Amino acid sequence: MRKVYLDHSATTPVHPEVLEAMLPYYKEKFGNPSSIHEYGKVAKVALEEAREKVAKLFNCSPYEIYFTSGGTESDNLAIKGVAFANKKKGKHIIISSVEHHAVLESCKFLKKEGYEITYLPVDQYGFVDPFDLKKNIKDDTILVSIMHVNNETGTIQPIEELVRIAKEKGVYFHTDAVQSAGKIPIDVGKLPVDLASISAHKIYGPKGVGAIYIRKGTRIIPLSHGGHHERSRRAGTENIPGIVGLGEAVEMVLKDMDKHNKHLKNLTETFFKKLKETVKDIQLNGHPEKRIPSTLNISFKGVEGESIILSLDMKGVAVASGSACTSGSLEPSHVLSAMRIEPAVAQSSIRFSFGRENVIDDVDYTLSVLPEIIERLRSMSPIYAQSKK
Amino acid sequence: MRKVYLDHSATTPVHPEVLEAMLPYYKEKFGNPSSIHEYGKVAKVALEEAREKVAKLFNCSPYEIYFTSGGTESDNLAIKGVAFANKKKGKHIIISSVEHHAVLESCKFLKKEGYEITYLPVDQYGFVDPFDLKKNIKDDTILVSIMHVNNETGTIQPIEELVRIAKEKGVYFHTDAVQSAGKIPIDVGKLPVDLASISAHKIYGPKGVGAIYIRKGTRIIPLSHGGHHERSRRAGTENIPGIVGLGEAVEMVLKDMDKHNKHLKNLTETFFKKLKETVKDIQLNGHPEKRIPSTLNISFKGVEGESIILSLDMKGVAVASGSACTSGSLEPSHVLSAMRIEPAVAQSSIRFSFGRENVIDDVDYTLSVLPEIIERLRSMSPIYAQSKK
Amino acid sequence: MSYSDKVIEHFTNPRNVGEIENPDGVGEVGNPVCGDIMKLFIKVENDHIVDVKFKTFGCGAAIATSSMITELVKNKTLEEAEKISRKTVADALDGLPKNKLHCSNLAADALHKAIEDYKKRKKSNA
Amino acid sequence: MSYSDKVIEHFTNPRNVGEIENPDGVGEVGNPVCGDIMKLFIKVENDHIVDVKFKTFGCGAAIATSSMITELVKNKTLEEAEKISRKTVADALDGLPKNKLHCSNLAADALHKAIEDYKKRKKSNA
Ligand SMILES: Cc1ncc(COP(=O)(O)O)c(C=O)c1O
Ligand SMILES: Cc1ncc(COP(=O)(O)O)c(C=O)c1O
Repeated sequence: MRKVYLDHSATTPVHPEVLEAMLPYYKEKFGNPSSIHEYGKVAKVALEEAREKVAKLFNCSPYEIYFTSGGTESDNLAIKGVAFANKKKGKHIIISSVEHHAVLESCKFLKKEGYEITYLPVDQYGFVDPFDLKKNIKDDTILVSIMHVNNETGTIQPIEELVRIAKEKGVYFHTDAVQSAGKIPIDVGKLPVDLASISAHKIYGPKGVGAIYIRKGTRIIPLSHGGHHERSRRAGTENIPGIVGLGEAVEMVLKDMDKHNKHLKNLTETFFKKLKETVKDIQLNGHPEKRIPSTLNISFKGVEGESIILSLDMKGVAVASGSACTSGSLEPSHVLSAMRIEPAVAQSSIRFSFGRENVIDDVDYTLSVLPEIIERLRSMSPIYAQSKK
Repeated sequence: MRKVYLDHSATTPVHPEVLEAMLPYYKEKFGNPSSIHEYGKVAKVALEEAREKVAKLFNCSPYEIYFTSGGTESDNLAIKGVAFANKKKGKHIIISSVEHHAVLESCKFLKKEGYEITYLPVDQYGFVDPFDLKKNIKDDTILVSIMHVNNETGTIQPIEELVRIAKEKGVYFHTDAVQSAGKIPIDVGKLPVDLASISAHKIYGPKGVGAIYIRKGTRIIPLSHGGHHERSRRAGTENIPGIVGLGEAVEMVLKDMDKHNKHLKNLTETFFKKLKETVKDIQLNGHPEKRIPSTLNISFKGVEGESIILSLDMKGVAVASGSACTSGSLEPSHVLSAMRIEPAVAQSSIRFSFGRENVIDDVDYTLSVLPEIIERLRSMSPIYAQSKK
Repeated sequence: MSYSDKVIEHFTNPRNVGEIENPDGVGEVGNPVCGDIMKLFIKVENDHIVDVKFKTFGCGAAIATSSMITELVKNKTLEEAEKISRKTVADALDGLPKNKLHCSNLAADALHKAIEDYKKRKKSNA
Repeated sequence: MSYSDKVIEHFTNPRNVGEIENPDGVGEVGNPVCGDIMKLFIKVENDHIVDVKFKTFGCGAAIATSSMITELVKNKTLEEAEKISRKTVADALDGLPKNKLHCSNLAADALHKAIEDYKKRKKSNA
C-alpha cells in the first residue's frame, strides 16, 4: 500500500543530511562540551557552530540563541522566565486565545501563582486586532505572547503591528515561531520581538531539541537550574547531536525556503482545487491567503474528524485533526472555537500538512481515496442527512 | 597518538547497539506518538516499550517512569515540582552539601521563592550522618534530597538508613541516581525512595534524555506545561529516538552490570596500585571501599588539577578535575570542600573515571605518561617545593 | 489510544447503518460540542427488537459501539436489551481506550432512550 | 574555554622556571583557595631586570602567563617593566579565555610586587 504522510505540522522525518551530520556526535565525537580536554573541545566547537547557524534564522547574534529540549520548553522558558524575573514590575501577561498549549498552560500555571492573564480574542481567520492589544496593555503588563503561525490552521499572524505596540509601551514580546521557522522569514531586525521559540522536529531535525531567541538585555530567569550551561540560562548537559541536527536543519530550510515554498504551494493548491471538485460541503478554516503554503485545515460537513483520520490511515494516508498534542481531548479545538467556528464544523476538521518530500502523486493518491471515505461516513451521519433534508 | 578516555563520569560514548536501536526513529519510524495514525502508533509503542525497560532499573511500574531531557531536568522536576505542589504543607527542604549543581541551584532558586533549605554536612568520606537528618526534619519539612553516588568521588552514600528516617517522618525522599544507575542496583522496593533521577548519557545512551522515577501517589506539579505528554507531568513532544536509546542503554547496563563492575574494579585497582608505586604524595578522595568501581578521585600534592588535565590531554588521555559541570569555576570543588579537604589539595584533584570500553593497556599507557607530568609540574610548583624543605 | 481489532472491524464494516421508516422507538444522544451524535432506531414486535438501525456522527469508537450495540440487541427481548450496559458494549469490543470510554456510554444510552421512547409511545397509543 | 596556541606553547615549554638564589626582589601572589599561587624572583642591575624566574601552582593560563611575563621583563628597565599591565600579558599570549583573565592579573601583580620588594630592600639598605 502506498504511504502518504501529510502530517508535517505534527512532526517531520529527520532529513538524511541532518542525520548524517549528527552521527559523529554519538560516536567518536561524543565529548561533553563542559570538559576541557580534546573530546570536550570538539563538542564545544560543534555547539557554537550550531548556535551560529541558528542565529542566521533570526539574523541575530549567536549570543542571543539558547538551546532547549524543544518548542514546549522554549515557550515555558519565555513565559515563566520573563514572568518570574519581572514580577516586581508587574504580574499581567497578554496572550492570544489561539496559542499553543505550551503557552496556554504556562499561563494557567502562572495564574495559580497570582499572575493575571488576558486572552485576546481573534476574528474568523484567527487574527488578533491590534486595537485589542493596545487597549489591554496596562502599567503592570510585563509580557505579550502571540504566535507567529498557528499550528492548526497555518494562518500567519501579522505580528508586525502587534510587536510595534508592545515595544511602544515597553512590554516584552514573545512569539511562538515553531510553525513559522523555515517557512517564512523571522528577522528580529525587522520584526523586533524580544523572544522567539523554535523546535527542531518541525523542520526535519530531531525531536527533543529546540531553541529560544532572547534579545540581549531581556530580563529572564532560567527554568532549569544547575551548571553554567548556555551561559547559565539553561542548565543541563547539552544535547550535542540534537543541537548539531537543529543547526543543520535550520541551515537547510533557510537555504531553499523559496524553492520549497513554491513546491508546497503547488501541492496544496492542486489538492484543494481538486478536492473542491470531488467533495462538496467542505470549508477551509483560517485565512485563504495569509497562510504558510504547507498546511490546509478543512472541515468536512457532517463527519467527525477522527473517523476521517482512521479511514485515511487504513489507506496509508496520515493526517491530523487539530493539533496532534490535543488528540484525545473531547472539546473541539480551542483554536477553531476562538475563530467562532461552530462545534460540529470544528469537530469535522482535518489538517493536511505537506512536506518537502511530498510529490504530486501523493496529492492524487489522497484524492483517489478521500471522496469515498467522506461519502461513506456521511451516509452514516445523522447530521449530514439532516442538513440535506 | 593513543587516545584514552577516562572521563566516563562526565559523559560516555553512545554504545553502537544503542545507536542502532535509535536510528529507525529518525528515519522511517519518525512519527509523533501523539498522532493517532500508523506513524504515531509506531512511535507510541516504542515510547512505552522504553518505559518498561527503564522501569526494570527501578523494579517499579512503567507508570512510575517519566521521560525528561536529562538528569538536570529530572533533578529540577523532583525538587521544584515537589516544592511547589506541597507548599501548603511546608516550605522546608533538606539536602546534603555534596549534591550536584542541578539540586543545589534548584534549592537556591526556591530559597528566593521563600523556601528554607537545610544543608546537611558530610564527613571526610562524604557521608551524611543519619542522626543529622533525623535532627533536622521539622513539621514543615516536605522533601529530603540526597544523592546516591557522588559524581566527583564515586562514593556510594548509604542512603537506606536516610530513606528510612524520612519515610518514618512522612517526608518525601528524592535521590539523584545519575551516577549510580547501571552501576549499583536501585530497587525501589528495597530502597523505598519516592523520586529518583537518571540520565542516559552517563550510561552509554544519548545526551539530552533522562528519566525520573516518581512513586505512585507522590504530590508533584510539572515544570514543563503544555500538552498531555507523559500523563501531563512533562509536556513536550517526546524525544523518541533518545528515549528508545535510554531504554536500550538501561537494558544493556542492567544485563551485564556484574561483569562490567568486575572489569572496572580490576582496571581502577590496578591503576591505583601502580600509581602509588610510581608517584608519591598522592591521596585518594572519598571512601576507599564504599565506591563505584569505575571512579577514582586522586589529589596530586603541589600541582593544580587543570594543568594535569591539559598535560594529559596533550598525551591523548582525557580526565576531569572535579565535576565537568563546574569547570571554569574558581572555587575548589564544593564536594571536596564539604569533606573538609583543604583547598590546595582539592585544587590538586583529578577524577579518573573508567568505562566499559577501557582495557588494561589504557591503564598502562596512562601510567607511562602521568608520573613525568606530575614531576614536571611539581618542579614548577612553589608549594610542592615548600612542603619538601 | 489504540483501538482493538474488533473496534476497527466494526468501524470499517458497521452493521445496521441507516434509518428505519416508521420506527417504534428512537433514541438520540450526544451533541456536536463533544463530537458525537448518535441516533438509534428500533422496530419492536412481541416485546422483541426485530430490527435496529443507527446513524452516528462521531469518532471510530462511537461508530464501532453503535454498530456493536445493534448486533447485541437484535432479536433480543426488551427486557434483555435493557440489561445491556455501557460495559457490555465495551467488553464486546475487546475494550476501548480509556479516553474513549465515554463513547460506549453513548451507545448504551441511545439504546435505553429508544426503548423508553417505544414504551412511552405504546402507553400514549394505549 | 579554549587556549590559544601561544598559551599552550608557553604552558608546554615554560621559560625561566625556577628560583633565583639571593634574589633582589620577590613577588608572591594568589592563594590555594582560588587555585593559583605564583612566586616571581628578579635580579636587578643598573635598574635593569637582568634575570627573572618563577614558580607557579596553577592552571594552564597561570603557568603560561608566568612564563610570558618573564620573557616580557627580561633585560627591561624597571620603569619599562612597571608599565607591563595585565592586558599586556594577555595580549602577548593572543588572548585568554574570559574565565581565565584573573590569571593574567596574577602574573602582572607578582611582577609589580617583586619590583616593589626590590625598591623596599634598596631603601632599607640605603
Ligand atoms: C506552535 C507550536 N508551539 C509549540 C510546540 C511544541 O514544540 P515541541 O513539540 O518541540 O514540544 C508545537 C508543536 O507541537 C507547536 O506547533
Ligand atoms: C550526579 C549528577 N546529577 C545530575 C547530573 C546532570 O545530568 P545531565 O548531564 O543529564 O544534565 C549529572 C551530570 O552532569 C550528575 O553527575
